Amino acid sequence: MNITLKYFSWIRVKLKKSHDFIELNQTTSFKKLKSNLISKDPIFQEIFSDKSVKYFLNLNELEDENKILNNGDVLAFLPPVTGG
Amino acid sequence: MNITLKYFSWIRVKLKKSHDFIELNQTTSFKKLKSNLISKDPIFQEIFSDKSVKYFLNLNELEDENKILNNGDVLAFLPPVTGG
Amino acid sequence: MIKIINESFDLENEFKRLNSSENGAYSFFLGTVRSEIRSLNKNIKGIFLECYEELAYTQLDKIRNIALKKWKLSECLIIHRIGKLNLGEKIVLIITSSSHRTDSIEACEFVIDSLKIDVAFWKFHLLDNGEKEIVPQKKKDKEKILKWREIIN
Amino acid sequence: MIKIINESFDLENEFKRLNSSENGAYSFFLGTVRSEIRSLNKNIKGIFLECYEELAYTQLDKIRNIALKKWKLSECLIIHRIGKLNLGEKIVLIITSSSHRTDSIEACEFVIDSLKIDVAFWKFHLLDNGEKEIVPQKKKDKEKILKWREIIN
Repeated sequence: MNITLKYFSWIRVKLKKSHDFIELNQTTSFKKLKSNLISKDPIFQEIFSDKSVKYFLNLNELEDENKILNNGDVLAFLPPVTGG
Repeated sequence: MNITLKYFSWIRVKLKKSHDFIELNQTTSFKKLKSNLISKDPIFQEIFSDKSVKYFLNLNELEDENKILNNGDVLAFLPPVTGG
Repeated sequence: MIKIINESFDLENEFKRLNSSENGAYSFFLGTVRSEIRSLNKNIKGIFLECYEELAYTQLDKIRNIALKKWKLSECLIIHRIGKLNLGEKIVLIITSSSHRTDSIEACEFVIDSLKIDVAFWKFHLLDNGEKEIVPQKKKDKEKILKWREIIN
Repeated sequence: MIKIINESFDLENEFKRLNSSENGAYSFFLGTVRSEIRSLNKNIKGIFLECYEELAYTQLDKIRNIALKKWKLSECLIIHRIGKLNLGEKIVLIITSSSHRTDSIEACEFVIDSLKIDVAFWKFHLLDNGEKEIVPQKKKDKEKILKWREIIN
């Protein structure tokens, strides 16, 4: 299954890209995805340990670590917003 | 001495004029002027008994009945304002 | 800047006068002619605004100076129209500008609330039958100003 | 109406869209690019605004609907620009309209306060040396929104 990751603000700058398309062989929780990403790139350690970052799954805030991700899901990484 | 009276809102409508120039033979307090005006036109009775009307002498609110009027003074009659 | 004028004005032009990169925030209050008393089975076709101009300028100046002193404003513009105005037309505009938004927002509300109670303007409804009807002062407006008197003093 | 756009906008034109003789009161909040960090011995030549548009539209829509439900508004317009903006340029405009002024004034402040904390925009300072510097979220803005959460719930 395929999942789109979207990166914003300092996360986008740090990763030097605005998005990723990732393929997973089996259904995965958000928690598992996090370990998965950290193992591939240690920058994710820094991202996930920043408590001010929010995660939005298909435009809804994701608050449950155990949430199961589905094919086609869009997961966005949001640092604190500064519009207006 | 000469004094200008300026009338606004319902007072202007009631008196059918926006101002009066009056001549006084001697120095007069605001209080005396009031009796004087009432004796000439009973409409002034109604005006002076309306506690919501404010009086401005040369652009400053007049709060002391015994204030002495001087030659050239401008006394304005102001019903509650409704701008904005 | 304070203006008491007969003709209408353009919001973009008035903003441009105040626009400076020192400011990050602009608050506007715009009052217009509302067809309010339609609901009372009266049709109004507009309003007439009477003004004691000489006094109104000094009163607006006083309100503006209080605002400039109390809040961190870089400017405070007040425009009030007089004479005959049609439904929907602009009556009054306040623009306050500041570095940070809380100052301009609070000050703008203070200015319009004060203007409603302390400045020599009188409104008349112009009815369809040609009559002029005096608009009474609102109790709410008198009450609202008390809140500010505590804050300002 | 909600618009996230690249180009600038004209205040008079935006007002005309909302203008109706049902309303007597319009409140505007306009945020512009401020040369703030000059004082920190840095020169900025502008800002860059990043946005997650799909999300920002749904977030703005939610804020707008809360405002329309909580206050007696006839309209609530929100315009936010994205991309590169120069010093002094308009960033954001809120216009709320109502019969009576208290509704539009309160609602306008609620919308800008909420937007600052709950909508997917990110600001960067564009420095003279070509660098982009991330603008941090203000503690004050986070605190201010708590006040509204009590009022809304």
